[in-house]
Amino acid sequence: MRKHPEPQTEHAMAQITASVYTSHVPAIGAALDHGKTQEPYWQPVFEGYQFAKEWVAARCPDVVVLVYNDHATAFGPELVPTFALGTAAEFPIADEGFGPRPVPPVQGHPELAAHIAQSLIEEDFDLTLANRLPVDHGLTVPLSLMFGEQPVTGQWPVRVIPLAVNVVQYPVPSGRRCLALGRALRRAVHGFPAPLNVQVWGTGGMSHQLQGRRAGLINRAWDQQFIDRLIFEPEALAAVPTVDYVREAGSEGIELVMWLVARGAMGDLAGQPPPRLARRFYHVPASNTAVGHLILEDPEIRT
Amino acid sequence: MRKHPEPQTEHAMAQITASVYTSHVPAIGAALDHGKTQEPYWQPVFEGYQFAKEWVAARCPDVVVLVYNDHATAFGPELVPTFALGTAAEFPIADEGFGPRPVPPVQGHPELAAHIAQSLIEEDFDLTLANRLPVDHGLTVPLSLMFGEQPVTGQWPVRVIPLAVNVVQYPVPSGRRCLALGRALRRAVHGFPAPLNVQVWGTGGMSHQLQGRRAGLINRAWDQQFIDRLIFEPEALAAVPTVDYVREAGSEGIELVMWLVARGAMGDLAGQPPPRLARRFYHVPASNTAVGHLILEDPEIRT
Amino acid sequence: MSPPLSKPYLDIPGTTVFDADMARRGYGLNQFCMSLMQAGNRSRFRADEDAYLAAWPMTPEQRAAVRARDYNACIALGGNIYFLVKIGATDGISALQLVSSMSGMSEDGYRHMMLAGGRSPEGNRRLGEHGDAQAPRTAD
Amino acid sequence: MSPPLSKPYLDIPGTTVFDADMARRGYGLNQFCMSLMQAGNRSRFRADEDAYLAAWPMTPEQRAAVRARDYNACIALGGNIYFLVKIGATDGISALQLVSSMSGMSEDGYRHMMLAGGRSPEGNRRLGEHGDAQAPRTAD
Ligand SMILES: [Fe+3]
Ligand SMILES: [Fe+3]
Repeated sequence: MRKHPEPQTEHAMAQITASVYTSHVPAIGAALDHGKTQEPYWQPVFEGYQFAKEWVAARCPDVVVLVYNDHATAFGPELVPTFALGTAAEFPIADEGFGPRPVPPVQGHPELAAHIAQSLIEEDFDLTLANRLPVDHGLTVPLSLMFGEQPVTGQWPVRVIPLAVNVVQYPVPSGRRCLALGRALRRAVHGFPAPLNVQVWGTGGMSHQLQGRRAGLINRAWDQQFIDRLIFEPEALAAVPTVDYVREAGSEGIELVMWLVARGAMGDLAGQPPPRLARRFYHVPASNTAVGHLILEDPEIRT
Repeated sequence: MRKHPEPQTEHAMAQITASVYTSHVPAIGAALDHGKTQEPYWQPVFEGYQFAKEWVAARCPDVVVLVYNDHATAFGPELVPTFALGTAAEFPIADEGFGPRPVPPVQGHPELAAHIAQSLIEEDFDLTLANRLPVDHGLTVPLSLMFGEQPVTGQWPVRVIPLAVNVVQYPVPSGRRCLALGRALRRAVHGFPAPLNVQVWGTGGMSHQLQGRRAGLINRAWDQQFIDRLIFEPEALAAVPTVDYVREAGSEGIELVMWLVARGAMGDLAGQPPPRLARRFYHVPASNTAVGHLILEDPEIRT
Repeated sequence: MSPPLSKPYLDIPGTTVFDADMARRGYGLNQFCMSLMQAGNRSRFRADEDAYLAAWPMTPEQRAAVRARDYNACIALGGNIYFLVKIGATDGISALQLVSSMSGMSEDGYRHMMLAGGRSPEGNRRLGEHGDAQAPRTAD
Repeated sequence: MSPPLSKPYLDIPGTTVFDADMARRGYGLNQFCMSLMQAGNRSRFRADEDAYLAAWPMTPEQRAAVRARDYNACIALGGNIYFLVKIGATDGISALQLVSSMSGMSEDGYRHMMLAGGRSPEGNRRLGEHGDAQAPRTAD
């Protein structure tokens, strides 16, 4: 190791190379953990993620900033942070009522997380910093979908910085705010002086409602239009008011605002060319929920 | 009670009428609680607040939005919210290591707090909502200074909405962000459809440093200039970088950024005439700290 | 008491939005639910539900709704589904079983509806429309 | 390990800013301090400091610094004053006594300095100046 590093060049900086979008249905985790992936009910879901598994294996990032919501796991009725950034070195797997999922704990990236925290707070995002954060299915199911089953004593192939968005207790942040957070996240990551390959994953959704007489609502047309607009006109999509998500995509469909954080981190919103659509997948149902999945690559992705 | 209320008129809305600024030195609370207010060391401090006690008795608000910082009391190393708004009906008095201060618990205003939360989150402030919040000297010492000693079984004459600002773990929010929060807070309060008289209190500071070889630092000239600029050029003052507070006013002098939240809520920053200076007081020392205190009245104050 | 805040979501049928008012109402109920994230608490709850529930600051109505596993009642009393599913996990039922119990349908009927693409939003966007999630508005 | 973040506060003499790096270093130490907000824990700590400290995820250096009430050492090891004053409260000393112990002065000398208007910022703004809070820089 050199004692005096050379002046930082652009190539030594961290870079966001792609964004991944996916539902994080808990039943998908249960199906994985109980060996049901080949059952006729589940087979189409896991088949739909086969591309993603190969894709991510071929270009595994160093770090994933994983945008998700906590489901009354780490954050209870006492304290509700709008945006909480996980700054710890490790995140334990939470027990959501049926024992912790049999997957490895999640390794963080405290240095990059601290840098992101500083950059975002300086850019007027009023983060809550979570130095201790047990993670639930919202974070672990996307990891399982993308990287497959992992022995509980093993290790995920990436480091993960959790970014928890409140979509449980209203008011929740607007789509506009989520998109702005993604843009600022890109600036933050690109200011980190180490050559890290970073992906941003937006999770939750798609349409679903887990309560009341309207339980089981699925809005395929709305979901498809959401994906179209997410790809091609994210700024217009970000103007959709919260109540429209609830009305059209179900009370838990509001989770979709989190996809806008990941979308905001793509280069086209910082004056770069539009991202490349590498994968698009949609399936109904998984348990109570419509499953959606998307991969966008920034054009300057390193190969 | 009428079943159908009349259309809301401007006069039925809540209104911010004044802002109060004060240090919240824990030793002041101890001096009060141990009957030392007439000792020569403490007499000048309490004398300095005599005006405020009469002033607030004459125009006691319905609600105080009390901007303060938690001193590792409610928020520990696990979770650090940048801005936490207290939405509970009651806030217990914390035990900071020597038993709770013998003062009444603090009554909140959940309806106004929920309204403020909704308004601020819609305006892109990423609040943490604290539905449970034990309050420490940062909140109770200003109440004691303004309202005097209260029997522990009694009740404070106002309802209080705590607004806790992180000035403990860096990065802390900028002066610019704190001033913007105050402006948005004014819009939020003025949008609440009930004729409440609301004051905003900014607490903490003035110059002090509680650590290291530089412990005991007091910067009278900087403090005085801070007060001058707070009154007459708050927007320029809000541009002062965080590191300047630490360098000039001591590591704990950074608490002064919280005064900018209260200042931002005054009418002149929303196009109204400048506030009236009702009181200005400065004294060194109280324990390790310079004590500063200020009252600004909005011109349209109701009498 | 102050006038209500603007709540543009009140006209959505069969749907309760967990806002500040509901969170205040359900505080103790939701705290109880989160306690079930510890295996020891789950055992204690299973062993004597009444005794366990008595230890939490809940209303009699909330305790009765939990005892009856009446999740629509739990939600009307301030519960939120992300909290309430901890009860279902403790009972060892699936999220689909739990959610279907609120839908006014049999579990099998609900499962079949989901396999066929889920409940349609048509007629279920606003109170007074004619969807399957709400009673039709009687003619004036 | 990644390069350090921009830390414009590192040139302030006799001052440690409690940033993310320090918070990580002091995590267990600061957790221990907060535990002293309960009277029962204060009693247990007073009864057997070593046993009490052993229960927290702290380094030997952190435990030794607490035992010695060496607050400058505590801060260098990631402690923050708002946490550390809980130790002083448990000991029944005042904030002035605790803070003066870090200042390189006697308690009386410190108290006298405060009564006279406090420590001057002159020469104490930047490392290498000639204030009383730092050793003068030796001539090159
Ligand atoms: Fe979810
Ligand atoms: Fe303070």
